Amino acid sequence: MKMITAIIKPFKLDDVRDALSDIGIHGMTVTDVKGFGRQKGHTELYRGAEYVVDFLPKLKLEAAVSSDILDQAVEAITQAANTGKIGDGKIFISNIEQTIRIRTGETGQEAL
Amino acid sequence: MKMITAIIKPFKLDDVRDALSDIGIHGMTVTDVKGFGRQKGHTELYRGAEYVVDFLPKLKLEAAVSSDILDQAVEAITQAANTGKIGDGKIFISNIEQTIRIRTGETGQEAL
Amino acid sequence: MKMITAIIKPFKLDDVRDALSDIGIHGMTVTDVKGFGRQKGHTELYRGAEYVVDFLPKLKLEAAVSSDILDQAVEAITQAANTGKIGDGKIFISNIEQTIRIRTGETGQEAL
Amino acid sequence: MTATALVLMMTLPGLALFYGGLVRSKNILSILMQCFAIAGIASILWVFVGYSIAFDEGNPYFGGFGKAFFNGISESTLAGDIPESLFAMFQMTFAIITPALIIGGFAERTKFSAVVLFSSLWLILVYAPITHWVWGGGWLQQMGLLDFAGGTVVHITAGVAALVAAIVIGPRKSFGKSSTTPHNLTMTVTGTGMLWVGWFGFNGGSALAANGDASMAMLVTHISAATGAITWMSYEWIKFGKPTALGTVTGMVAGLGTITPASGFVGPAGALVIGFIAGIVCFNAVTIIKQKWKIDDSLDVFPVHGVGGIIGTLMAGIFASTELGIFSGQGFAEGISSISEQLKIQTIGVIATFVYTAIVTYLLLKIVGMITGLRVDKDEETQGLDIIDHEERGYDM
Amino acid sequence: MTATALVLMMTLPGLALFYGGLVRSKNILSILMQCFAIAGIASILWVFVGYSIAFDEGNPYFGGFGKAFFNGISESTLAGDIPESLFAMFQMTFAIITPALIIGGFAERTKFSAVVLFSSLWLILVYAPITHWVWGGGWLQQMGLLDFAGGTVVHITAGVAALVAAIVIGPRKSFGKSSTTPHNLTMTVTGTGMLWVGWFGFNGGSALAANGDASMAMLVTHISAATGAITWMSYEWIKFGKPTALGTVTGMVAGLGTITPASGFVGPAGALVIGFIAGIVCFNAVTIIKQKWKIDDSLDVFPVHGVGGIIGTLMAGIFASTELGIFSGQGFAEGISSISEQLKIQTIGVIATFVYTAIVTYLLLKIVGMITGLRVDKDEETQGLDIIDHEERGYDM
Amino acid sequence: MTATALVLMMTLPGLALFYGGLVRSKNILSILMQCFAIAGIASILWVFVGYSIAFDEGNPYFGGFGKAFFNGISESTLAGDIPESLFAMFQMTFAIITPALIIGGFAERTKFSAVVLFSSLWLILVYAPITHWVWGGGWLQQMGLLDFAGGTVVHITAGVAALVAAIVIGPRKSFGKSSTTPHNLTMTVTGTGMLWVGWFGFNGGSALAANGDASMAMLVTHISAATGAITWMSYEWIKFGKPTALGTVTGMVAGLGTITPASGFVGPAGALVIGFIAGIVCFNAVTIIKQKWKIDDSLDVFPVHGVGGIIGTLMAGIFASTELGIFSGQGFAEGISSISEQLKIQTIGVIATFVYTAIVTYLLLKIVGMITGLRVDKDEETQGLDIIDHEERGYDM
Ligand SMILES: Nc1ncnc2c1ncn2[C@@H]1O[C@H](COP(=O)(O)OP(=O)(O)O)[C@@H](O)[C@H]1O
Ligand SMILES: Nc1ncnc2c1ncn2[C@@H]1O[C@H](COP(=O)(O)OP(=O)(O)O)[C@@H](O)[C@H]1O
Ligand SMILES: Nc1ncnc2c1ncn2[C@@H]1O[C@H](COP(=O)(O)OP(=O)(O)O)[C@@H](O)[C@H]1O
Repeated sequence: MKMITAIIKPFKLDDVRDALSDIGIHGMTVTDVKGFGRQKGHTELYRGAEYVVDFLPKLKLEAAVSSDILDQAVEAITQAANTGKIGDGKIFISNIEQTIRIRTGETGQEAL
Repeated sequence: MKMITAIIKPFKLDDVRDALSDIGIHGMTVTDVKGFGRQKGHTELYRGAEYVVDFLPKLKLEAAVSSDILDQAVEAITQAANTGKIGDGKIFISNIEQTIRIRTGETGQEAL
Repeated sequence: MKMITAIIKPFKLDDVRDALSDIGIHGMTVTDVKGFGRQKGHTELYRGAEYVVDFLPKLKLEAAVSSDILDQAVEAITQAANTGKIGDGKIFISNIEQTIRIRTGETGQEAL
Repeated sequence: MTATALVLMMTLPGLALFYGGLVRSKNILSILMQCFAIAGIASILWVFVGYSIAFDEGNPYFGGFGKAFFNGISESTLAGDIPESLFAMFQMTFAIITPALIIGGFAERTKFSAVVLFSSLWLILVYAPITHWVWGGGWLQQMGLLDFAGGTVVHITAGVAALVAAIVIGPRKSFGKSSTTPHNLTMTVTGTGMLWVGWFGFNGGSALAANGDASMAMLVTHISAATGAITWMSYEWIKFGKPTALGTVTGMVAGLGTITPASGFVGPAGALVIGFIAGIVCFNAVTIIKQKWKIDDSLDVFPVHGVGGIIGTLMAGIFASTELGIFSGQGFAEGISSISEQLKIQTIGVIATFVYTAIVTYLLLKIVGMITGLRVDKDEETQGLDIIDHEERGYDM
Repeated sequence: MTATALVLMMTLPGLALFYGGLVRSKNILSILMQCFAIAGIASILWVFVGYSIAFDEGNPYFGGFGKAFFNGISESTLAGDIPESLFAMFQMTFAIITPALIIGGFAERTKFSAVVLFSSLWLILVYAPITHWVWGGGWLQQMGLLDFAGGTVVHITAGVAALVAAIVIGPRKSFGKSSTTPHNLTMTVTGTGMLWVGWFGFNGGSALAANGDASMAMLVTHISAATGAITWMSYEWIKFGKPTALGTVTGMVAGLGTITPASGFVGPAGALVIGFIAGIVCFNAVTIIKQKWKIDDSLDVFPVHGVGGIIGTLMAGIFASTELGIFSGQGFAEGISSISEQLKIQTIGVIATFVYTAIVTYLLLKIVGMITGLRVDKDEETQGLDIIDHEERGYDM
Repeated sequence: MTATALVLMMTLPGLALFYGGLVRSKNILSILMQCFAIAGIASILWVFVGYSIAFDEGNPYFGGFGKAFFNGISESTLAGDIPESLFAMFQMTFAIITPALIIGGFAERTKFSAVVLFSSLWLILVYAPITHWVWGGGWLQQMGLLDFAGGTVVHITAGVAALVAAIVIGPRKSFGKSSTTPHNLTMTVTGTGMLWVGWFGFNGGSALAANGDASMAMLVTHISAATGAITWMSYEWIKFGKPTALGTVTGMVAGLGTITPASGFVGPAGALVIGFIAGIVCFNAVTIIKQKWKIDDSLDVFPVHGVGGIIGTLMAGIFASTELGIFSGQGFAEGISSISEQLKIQTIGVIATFVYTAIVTYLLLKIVGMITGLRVDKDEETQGLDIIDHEERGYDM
């Protein structure tokens, strides 16, 4: 099983969720995060004060998926979250050794 | 060392913490998250407007534990967080390659 | 590629970011978290009421870095986040199997 | 004077908070901003022409421009027993809150430029003339319409305009699908607290004197608000098992809106009945409009204010009667002697206001739509009006 | 009239915010909701029987039902120099805030249905009779008790009721264990700002006229609030090294509560002393009750209002004296000529109010407990009353 | 009386929220706390000596100590037509808000102890004497300076003091680097709503009677606020493409501050011009001070209040003229007959206030710096004043 961790622009959440739904992935967990990356460095002006924008609100989406649909899932996210502009975000893939559903105690694939 | 990542119902935090404490796990980090999963799909009514509940507030609890007490820890969480109702959440286990305590620079088991 | 996950004291964020910047790491994602650990147990008094402080606000900083600068990065964080007092936090290292930049579809090192 | 300050407080911050708490956090500033911008623009327009259209003598339908730029108002001119500057300003606060009420109908999706333009035109072409009809010596006043503090002038016009706007502009993207629950109910409840307090100025102040009439108006206003709140709360409790905070405060606002036209004419027991009816009828109106008709009058302006204003105006025609025993009021308009006669006039008033407002609002929206466009696009709607229209975020904790 | 609006503002939104900010975010709506529901219900009950029990002539202990349903109040009846409708309504705002104050004693654990039932019964069986005793021509008034704006009637009754309720209902699950720190101190501070402003209406308005007496009452109220705030703040600063915002505003409320019974009788210098004593005594009362006695009077209603009301009522008996030089006040009750005589009456008033309130509150809680149950269960308490009782969340950012 | 309550509401909670929303969440309580502490301390000092210094007869520069401890004020002494206790208290609310305004200049970095000490000394040594000059029979009043409600006394003194303090204390660590955007604009907007309402008391109340003068003062105040808001909003819209909420409310405050000295002397059309100029000039002042001069007057006290007070005081000298057609006002000071003559006096008033305030503020800061130190250290600044100075957090959701 793999954990997909995607950092995306907040307003793309619905699109990404729908895209994942379409390929049968319904479970996921989302966190509000602050992103630091290339998308910054420009100076903004607010009420007369200049400042450098250093972080931006992003969403972190985590979905555990079985290895065989991993590529499909990554593809779906990449497309749905894409605006073509800087700051669209990243996807990180890591390995999960075990998954347990708390309610039933099921493990592995069943637990997703 | 393993990282236990548990998604639980918010009001179960105290119980889970106590359960982990009992088996000697005192360190953990908790994040507010939004959960999407099976526990949804029902239509709610609020001030005359219908809508589908799509996400629910959950807590993500992360605890790094040494591999030998992993099973015990999972067991403890599974029991403490269980209400038997849908949406009780998941536990994911992944591997940690190294741990460092910032204050002392200690690594590995010592750092937990 | 490795994922560095550091739990730090909130007011140390700027210092840590600068330290990482100095060694060429510009991308990272930060989350507000609640930390449970050794740094607790003392009884506080507020408006006449006693209570045990059980959790503390912390920041979780996640940065994906290429394996060759991992040690340097850990070193940088350890120094910048250190106050020498209890509760300075931890660093966890785990493995990332793949990274994708959403905007361009680049993968691996390029995507960081 | 105090009444004027209180009515201003109703809009800022009262209504702004009431509405603001109900939207999602990405649109909070758009609401606050619209309330403030309208307060500013309406004030200026009121000085320029609004007051004159409403209160200059003119003909029964339109006041004219003789008092444009507050011409002829100095610190010593009087309107009745109070300084005309005070009267003009008290009325100005009504001219602020009415267009501000409307924005609830099309919240969370309408362009700021469209709101500004629409509100300005609407104030001049709908609000000011109807005010003239009812309070400025116009045809409805001459006919004997009872509208103490704005059931027709304020609540029906605002409610109907919001309904028309909600239909013309169309529902929010997520209407009926995902949740659009309030982002900050504490803000909403705070706002309604201020509305309640401010409404004392609204209704009490409409007596234009600090006397027994004003205090009776305050009393019945208070009773109706309390009864509306408790009725709505109980209704929910019985029907859904749990009384909600939003329901309670909405019932309160319904009670306040409904008593408004009647507040100077009815007694305490009449107020109890009015508040009770307000709670029941407006509750059902909310459900019907959203669930049956699928109209996204987002913050329920029509079912609460519009419907409330209508039933309040009609009930003023009943409970003003001096012959209802404990439910008696303070008498009909001059020259009117029976409930049925008064009720006929009230009905004409309601219909005229409704129809005129609906038509002109519809036309204005079409015109504004051609000039600025009405809605932001889908992606912008998802991102929220705060960033899109104002490049700001409400919270940055 | 303004005073009435101001006193309503004290409860809604003043007190609602003050209390609301102090609880955890999962219970915020329960507090706001209870304040609103009580405002609604108390208003209606006041019209039905409350006013009559308090202010109908009756006997020295109970007013009777002659003014039930505000019978006999029209826009031209007077109470003293002001319209009776205004008097009845001014008093109504007191009848709203008193039960609303009590909810702070049992916050974060009590069922909404129990709160509603208890508050209703309490208003009729405790508040209305005691009001009759002190202000409605009852035995304490006849005896010469000085209570200008509600030290006994409002603050002692509310404080004692909260204390009894906190004991009967028991502490919150996490009391003394994990943190129950305020979820939103900015809300609390905002609320106290409104309380301060509203209190001018409370005490100033109790002169029932806009004259020198009223403005002196406002002045001493203000001075006592300021002194109470600074005293508490300094005390904390000295004792714990850091002055807190919560401490400062609590001191302010203590100063306000304590001056209340005395506000029409004392002078500026007396107010300074009263505010100072309020700060010191209430500070220690808070600590003793929570730490020593382990009573979870959650929002400190008894130590601040109850204790404040007691010492204020007693000090009114001292600083009303015209013979204290710069600390002089405006004289004792008619026929009383010495501090000791007045003080004896004040003491009787305090004790009678305390004992009667404690006993009846205790009985009411037992009865309500049998009908609806008093507490939610443990898991529900963890989830919070907002979801459990109202199916809503305060914030959804 | 109401005016007094309204002016208190301007500071608490109005100004406290306005300022509080603008800082980062880690410093929110420090702002609220400073406002409350100043309210408390200023009230007490006003009773002790402030009122006496300002309003005792004394000499043209200093009032003396004859009215210290409110000596001679009882419930029957009068000041003009109103009770002196009311006058003293109305003035007290001004003495509260002025030092509270200053804290915006050095927000987010200054020690609480320094703020307390500085504000106390400043009240006595700057505010009270200048009040004497302008309103207490002092030399500027004798000369014929027109300052209706505090353009010099309140706004120039506060603005200049904030500017000097910002320079002496130095910029925030992150000034010009990372973002210091407001943590809660909804709070700021709410606060300005209350300021707008409260300002009616500020300017209307300064007529010291509830008559045509007062209502005209309210009207022009309102018009200037509205015009200021819309001007600033439009300016931003044109210049940067998006109108912001913060800009709109800042324009409103600028309009209010600028009309203050003129409010009793000018007419509606004059108010339009004043509001417009306020919007344009203050907007540019903000940009110049922050961007060009790199002075971190954090919440823009000088460009909004100081500059507003200056141009308002000058324009009062113009628009008070009765010979400007529609822009006419209500006449100059006694014995003055031309704009140029009046303008000369206004200029002297502005300069005298500016220079005296700047010098004494500078000296006081140096003294306070030696006693308590002015700034917290860098790490403490990062952690925020709430934890460092008060061991509390504003929000714990
Ligand atoms: N090395 C990294 N580790 C963790 N998160 C990262 C990393 N680099 C970028 N991110 C996250 O991805 C977001 C987008 O990255 P950015 O460099 O701004 O643009 P892009 O995705 O177009 O390359 C950042 O805001 C940050 O949250
Ligand atoms: N595949 C997944 N990846 C990540 N998180 C998940 C996944 N599936 C479920 N979750 C999390 O677990 C929570 C509970 O899951 P849900 O399907 O609702 O019920 P249950 O745990 O009873 O199966 C969800 O709200 C979500 O936060
Ligand atoms: N085993 C663990 N798993 C995950 N997070 C942990 C663990 N132990 C500690 N933490 C995090 O690290 C923070 C600091 O740990 P703590 O034990 O208080 O002090 P120290 O870092 O000095 O050992 C905690 O607040 C918690 O967020």
